[in-house]
Amino acid sequence: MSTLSILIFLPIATALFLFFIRINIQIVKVLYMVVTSIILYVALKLYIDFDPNAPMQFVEYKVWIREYGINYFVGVDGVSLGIVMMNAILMPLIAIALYKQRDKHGYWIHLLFVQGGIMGAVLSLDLMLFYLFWEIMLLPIFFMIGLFGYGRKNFITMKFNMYTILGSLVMLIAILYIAVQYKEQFGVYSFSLFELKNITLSSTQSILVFSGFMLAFAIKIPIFPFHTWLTETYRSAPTGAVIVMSALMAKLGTYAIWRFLFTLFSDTSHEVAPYFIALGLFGLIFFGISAMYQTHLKKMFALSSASHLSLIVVGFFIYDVYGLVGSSYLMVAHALSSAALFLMVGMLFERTKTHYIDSLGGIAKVAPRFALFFAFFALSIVGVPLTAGFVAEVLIILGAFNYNIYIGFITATTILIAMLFMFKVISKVLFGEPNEVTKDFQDLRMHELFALVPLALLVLAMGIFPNYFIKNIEPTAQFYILEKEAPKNDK
Amino acid sequence: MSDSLLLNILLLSPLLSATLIFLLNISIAGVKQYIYTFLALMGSGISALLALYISYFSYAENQVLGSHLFTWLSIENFIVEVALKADALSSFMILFIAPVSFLIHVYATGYMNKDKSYGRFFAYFNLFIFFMFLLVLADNPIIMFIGWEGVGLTSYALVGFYFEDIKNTYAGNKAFIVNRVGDFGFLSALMLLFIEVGSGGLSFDAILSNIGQIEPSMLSLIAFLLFVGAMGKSAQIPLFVWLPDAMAGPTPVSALIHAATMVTAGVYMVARFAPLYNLTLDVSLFIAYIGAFSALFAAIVATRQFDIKKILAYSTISQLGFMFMALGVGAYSTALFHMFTHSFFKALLFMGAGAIIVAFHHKQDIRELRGIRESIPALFVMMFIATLTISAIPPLSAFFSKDAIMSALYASGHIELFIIALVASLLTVFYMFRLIFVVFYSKVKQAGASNSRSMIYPMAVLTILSIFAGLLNVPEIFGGNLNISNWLNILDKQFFISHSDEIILMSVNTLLIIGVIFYTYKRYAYSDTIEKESEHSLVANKFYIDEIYSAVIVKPLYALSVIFDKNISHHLIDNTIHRLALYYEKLGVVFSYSENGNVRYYALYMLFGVVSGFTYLYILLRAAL
Amino acid sequence: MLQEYMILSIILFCIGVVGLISRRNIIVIYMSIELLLNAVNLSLVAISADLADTSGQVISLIIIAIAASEAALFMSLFVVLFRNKSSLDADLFDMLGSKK
Amino acid sequence: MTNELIALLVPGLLLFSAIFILLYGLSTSYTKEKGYYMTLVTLLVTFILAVSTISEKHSIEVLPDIFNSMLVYDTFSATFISLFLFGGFLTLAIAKSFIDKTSYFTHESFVLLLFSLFGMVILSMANELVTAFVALEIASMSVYVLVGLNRHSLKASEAFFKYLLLGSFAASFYLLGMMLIYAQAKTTNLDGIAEYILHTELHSQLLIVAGSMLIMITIMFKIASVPFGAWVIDVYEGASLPITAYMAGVFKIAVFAFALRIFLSDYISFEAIYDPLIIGGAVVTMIGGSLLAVIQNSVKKMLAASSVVHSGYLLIALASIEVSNQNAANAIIFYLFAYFISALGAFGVLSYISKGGDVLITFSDLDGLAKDKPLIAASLTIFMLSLAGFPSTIGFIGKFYIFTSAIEAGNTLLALFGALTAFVSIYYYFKVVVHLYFKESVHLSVDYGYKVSLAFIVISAFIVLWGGVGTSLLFDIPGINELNKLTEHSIESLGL
Repeated sequence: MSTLSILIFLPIATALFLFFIRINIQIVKVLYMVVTSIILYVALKLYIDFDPNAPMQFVEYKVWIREYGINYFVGVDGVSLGIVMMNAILMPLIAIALYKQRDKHGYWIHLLFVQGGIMGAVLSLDLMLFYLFWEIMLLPIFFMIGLFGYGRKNFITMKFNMYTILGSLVMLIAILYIAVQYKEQFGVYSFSLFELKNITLSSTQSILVFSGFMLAFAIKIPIFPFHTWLTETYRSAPTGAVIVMSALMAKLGTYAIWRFLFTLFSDTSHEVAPYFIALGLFGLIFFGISAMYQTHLKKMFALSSASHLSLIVVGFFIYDVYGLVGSSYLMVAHALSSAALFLMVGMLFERTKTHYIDSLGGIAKVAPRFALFFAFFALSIVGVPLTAGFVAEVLIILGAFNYNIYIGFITATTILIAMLFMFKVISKVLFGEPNEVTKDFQDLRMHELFALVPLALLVLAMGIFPNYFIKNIEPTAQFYILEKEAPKNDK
Repeated sequence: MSDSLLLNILLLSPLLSATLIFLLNISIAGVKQYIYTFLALMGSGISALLALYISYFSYAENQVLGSHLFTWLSIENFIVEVALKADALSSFMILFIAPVSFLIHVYATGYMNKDKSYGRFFAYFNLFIFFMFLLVLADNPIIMFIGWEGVGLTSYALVGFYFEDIKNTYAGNKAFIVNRVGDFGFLSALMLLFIEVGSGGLSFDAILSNIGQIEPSMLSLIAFLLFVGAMGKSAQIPLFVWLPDAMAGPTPVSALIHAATMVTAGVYMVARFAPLYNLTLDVSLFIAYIGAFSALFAAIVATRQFDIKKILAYSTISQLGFMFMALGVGAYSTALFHMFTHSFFKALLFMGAGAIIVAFHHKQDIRELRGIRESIPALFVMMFIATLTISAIPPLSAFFSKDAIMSALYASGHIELFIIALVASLLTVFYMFRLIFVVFYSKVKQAGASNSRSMIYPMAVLTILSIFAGLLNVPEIFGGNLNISNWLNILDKQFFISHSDEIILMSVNTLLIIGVIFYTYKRYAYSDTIEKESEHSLVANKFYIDEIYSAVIVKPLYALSVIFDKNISHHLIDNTIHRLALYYEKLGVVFSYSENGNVRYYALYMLFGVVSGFTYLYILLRAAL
Repeated sequence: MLQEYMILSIILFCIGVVGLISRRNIIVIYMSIELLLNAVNLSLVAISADLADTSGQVISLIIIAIAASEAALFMSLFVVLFRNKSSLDADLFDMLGSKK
Repeated sequence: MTNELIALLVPGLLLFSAIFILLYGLSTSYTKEKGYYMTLVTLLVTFILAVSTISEKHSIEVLPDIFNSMLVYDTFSATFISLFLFGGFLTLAIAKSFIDKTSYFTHESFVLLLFSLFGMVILSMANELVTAFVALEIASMSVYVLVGLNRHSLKASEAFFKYLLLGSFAASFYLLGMMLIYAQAKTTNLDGIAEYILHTELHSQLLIVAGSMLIMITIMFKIASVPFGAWVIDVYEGASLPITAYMAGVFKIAVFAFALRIFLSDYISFEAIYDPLIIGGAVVTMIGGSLLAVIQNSVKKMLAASSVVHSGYLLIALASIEVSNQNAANAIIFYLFAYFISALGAFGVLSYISKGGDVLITFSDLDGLAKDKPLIAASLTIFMLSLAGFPSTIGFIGKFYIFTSAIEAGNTLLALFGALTAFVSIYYYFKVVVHLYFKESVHLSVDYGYKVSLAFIVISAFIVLWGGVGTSLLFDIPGINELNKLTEHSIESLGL
């Protein structure tokens, strides 16, 4: 099998194998590590072989459902590369960090499954294939929350599930609609992204279909006002699931905006851009301010993620090279930081059995390494210089100013928004005198350090030498912009 | 050695020592303190020597050193190089930053002696110097902004250094957050600058040579936003509130960051953008007024403070106000020169205060520190000289710098500014001598521990610098030739003032100052006046500015947060969704009544179906036929 | 002539429907069903005669056969139901259903 | 073997073994096991016979001289016959453990099952209204009795009563409709009617229009669409689980086999007249079904109510059939297969884990089953996902086809509506999953016996998955593409 297929199917196949063959949990963990390491290796090789200036690479094409023109059609370009890498990097690290805690087969099986699912969704260039992966990656999360979650987990996982599927089903109809339109115009069915973009739709049609897609993405991201599943879900979900959701799945929503909406409906996207920029900016501020008053760490970070994701949406809809590159970069940067933060929140919970910042404090005194990393990642969320987030935010703000000066000012508030709560968290959790809960707080263990150090180094590297990473994204962004500006030659 | 390598070493040696200390500190417990000391002093020492060398080079040969490290970012026109440049202005900045940093490092080795977080402290401290160098040496505003934010970040870490007391960390938070409000302006300005003229390159030279293309209103906006950044960093009204609180940090931190270096970054930045401000006179005037009000306001507040470090903090705000006044009227090199002298005497004052605090069991209230002259004579002398310097007594250094500001203000024609400055400078004399007289001239006596030599020697060096630094920029009137101003060669506005006027000004000024000293002596020396001063007056409570900010900004934000999260997200949106689901289920229950189990009803439903089908057919077909 | 047969047949059918819905006794309900079938039979035979086509009559014979087998089922039903409730009131049998 | 021979052999064999078991059941040497395996073997043999004829496109009239062109054996009927027989086989195979647990599966029950399959086989071959009616009645009456099989249970008797009564009522509408058509077209042969319609104007087709609608109402009754399907929950609840599975899975297909044939040959001319009716029926069916499904506490009743929703989806496709485009008809066959295998599996699991008798299986009875019996839980989950139309299951592909064909026919809003009811269905299907996996266990290692039943459940689950992702690229097993081709051949063999 070729590179991309390995990325997609190796984890899924392993997950299925582990599901049917009950073996010792230690072997499961080892197998998990082996498989995710192979994936990481393959992904790194992909990254090295990646040619920034070529459009779509490592393409694989096989007929799947002949009658309806549905194909196994995958490929990678500058947009998807980031998420692929994140997916490959985070999964083994999660395992390293949680190595000792999770002694359930399901936990690891589902994580493997979701890795494959996300890979599939990111790499698909066929809409049905995308839809398939988009939906099935939901299942492992559904199970993880239900099996290993906290609180009212059954209700919450159900709500999350239904909320997401509502969007997906509407998207399904939208996909089918354009496929049927394609058939009417070209005589055959096709679900290939690059063929479907040739269809001509009236403006009403394309706005409706666009909304169908956007609903699914908006719920997944989430964009205001489709966010109400978010805090509760993050709160209930186990660490692995939260990391996957915040670092990967939410990014998939924003990624899909670029990959699908900008490809299929470049004109409509441009038309409706002001509304989504407005919505994104509102979300940026709304979620940021909502987070201020939270006392539950996961809820707060959930809102913080939402705030950043809204910013990513803004960056995309600004649709110039700075916005696109900045948002793509922020996707990766935020994935790293939020994954690390949620990992640490998980460690915190494992040690103290609480998620409430009011009952914590003084950790810096008893566990300086923990405090250091926690503060580092928290600050990287705030976007201080030398971290990846800073680069991304500067680019997005630049794009926003380029778009419109007022939009620029509102976007620039992003450097203020995250501080509203992040410093409160750092102070209340890390500083002060240790209390009853935290006085025996154990500092980071070796394996936890092994998980966090690569993340920290990556965040720093991406903040200090961004050009090295951005050169992989920029040509793709330029390509999209050129395409949008070029007049459509059909009609 | 090539020139660029010198610059690189200057920049990176603090970073290297910070990293080494940091790694040692985090990975190995119980590293000997002297290793840290060695590393820290190496880092700052090397850069101090190089800084002296480079600035001499720049001064003497008028040559610009440059270094290009790597390309930070390159997207379309947005090409940001990590490049360093030591032109006159930057060289001038490192000329005092590096040595003062080194001296304070030495001082800190004494101050922090035996502290359990010794290593951590110097890691942050060296990191701070790295960012400060980055700030002043950066060749383009984006990299400068990175340094700018970096010093804020390290300042945050250092203010909240003793994090066991949560109040300290809150002070750090406040410092960072308020600074970031300023950064918001700075960053916005940079973005606008890039959009307007960025295609010509992002280096300072490129930008400043192209600003003529920008239309005036946009230029004013950019200038204003840049100044917002300066307001934050240099603690001017209305963003000054963090500085007094930042005194929660260890005293060397206050000396280095909040007196000598970081807070002056705003002045540096405005001077850096001098060509821009020369084109936007309205904004320049605004700067001058902000500076004036800050100077006056801080001076007034300082007169009723009791915490020795807070008095100095307000004094810093006030002095920075003077500098901004000078910048605002276009006397850039004058402002820079005052910054230069200020860094020496204010660092000295803080170090003195720190030494007192160490010697007297961490008491900071001047009412509790009375009568300590006998036990620390050397400190007393140095503090007294520093106070005389800040009061601008000739021929101490600040006399030259402050006098230049006063005459520039007078000559600029903004008499109101001049009067404010005069009042503020007299108030300065008052609160500083209030401090001196209360602490050192008292009937009560108390004894304290003696200070280590590592703390006293750097202070001695600074004392000498405070006395003689003024000689570097002696005006013509005293036969000097304004060495520094000429070196800096900034587009200063030229004010004409006759020598006679200048002499009159100086004399009146000096006389007034001496008068105030005497008044203060009468009022505070060997008296209990200080005990009678209320802690609850308007002035002592800093005009309730913190409370006002809290009520106007913080509390509404919190209320908004509750509204957003509870009322909108939860009650409005989420409950609507839940209710929809509930209604659907209720509808299901209602519908299920039709499934009542009675077969005759089922037959009836069928009949209903048949009848409606036929009705449909009837209507349709009758229309069709 | 056909029209009259048809009208009679439809009247019979309607009586059957009304009987099925309005009567509670299961035997009467069964009789209504027979009425429905026979209404159809009547018109089939009439149509067959009118069209001079015998297949209509054949169909009616088949329907009679089916009605007979239905009758067998109904008879067994009566027995089963009566054994359970000692009554043949249709409204008594409403244990199932999804009413809440 | 010629197709004609198979066409005779399949119903013949069914009939023969039904009568044989009926007689043999009276003998003292008869045991339940023997009857069971005889039935199973019969079904297997006939299935193999039927399935051997589906690979190519063909269409013949079976002994036209004797049967007067009433029976047609084409790929369409072969496909459906294979489906029924496979369904019957699967039902029985999975039900083995249930049959062992209960006492009322006497030899007559196998006979009735075979009779009903015989009826369905004839129904799918019937090309004439009276034949179809007779076949339908044979199948229905057998099923009526099967519903009331447990005669000591009040519930079963009541279900029997309701189903019989309403079934006869519906049958009378069929007869009325047939009479009207006969009155105008002078024939009851579908081809003849089609010919009549082709050569006349609308004003001389009024009786046919009315009659066709009455026949359609009977079909809608059988597939339990609102408002004709009020019986469905009661009857499904009353019947024992294997019978419910049989009704939901197999019988529904048989009705659709006839419905499709009559629709494609005759109704399609009246498409414009009927479309709004069917669309209306689809909408109320989907709403009504999902409303009822949401509130159920019993899994069986939930499945019953949800089967109404699935009928709604089928009606969507039915409404989308157009003269120019037969994708919708393909979609119906595919969906029927998808639903049949998933529903059979789901009911099968219930029958496998139930304790026998007419005890309801509530959601909480499933609590924590996954810990004890992971394979069963996983299979049930797969069936639920398929019913909910989750991608990677055959149910999704089925829905995909139906929605695509609806959009192609211009019924985009209807498709959207279908998607929304599918969304509601996520709630009640995933509720099962929640109970299976997330609740604390109440099962204390019960042995459900008969591993072959389990094996067949798992096989069905695999079919469900394979039908969702299967492609011959990976293994040389027929997958989605082959199923597609089969449906296409079936529809094309109708000769339209």
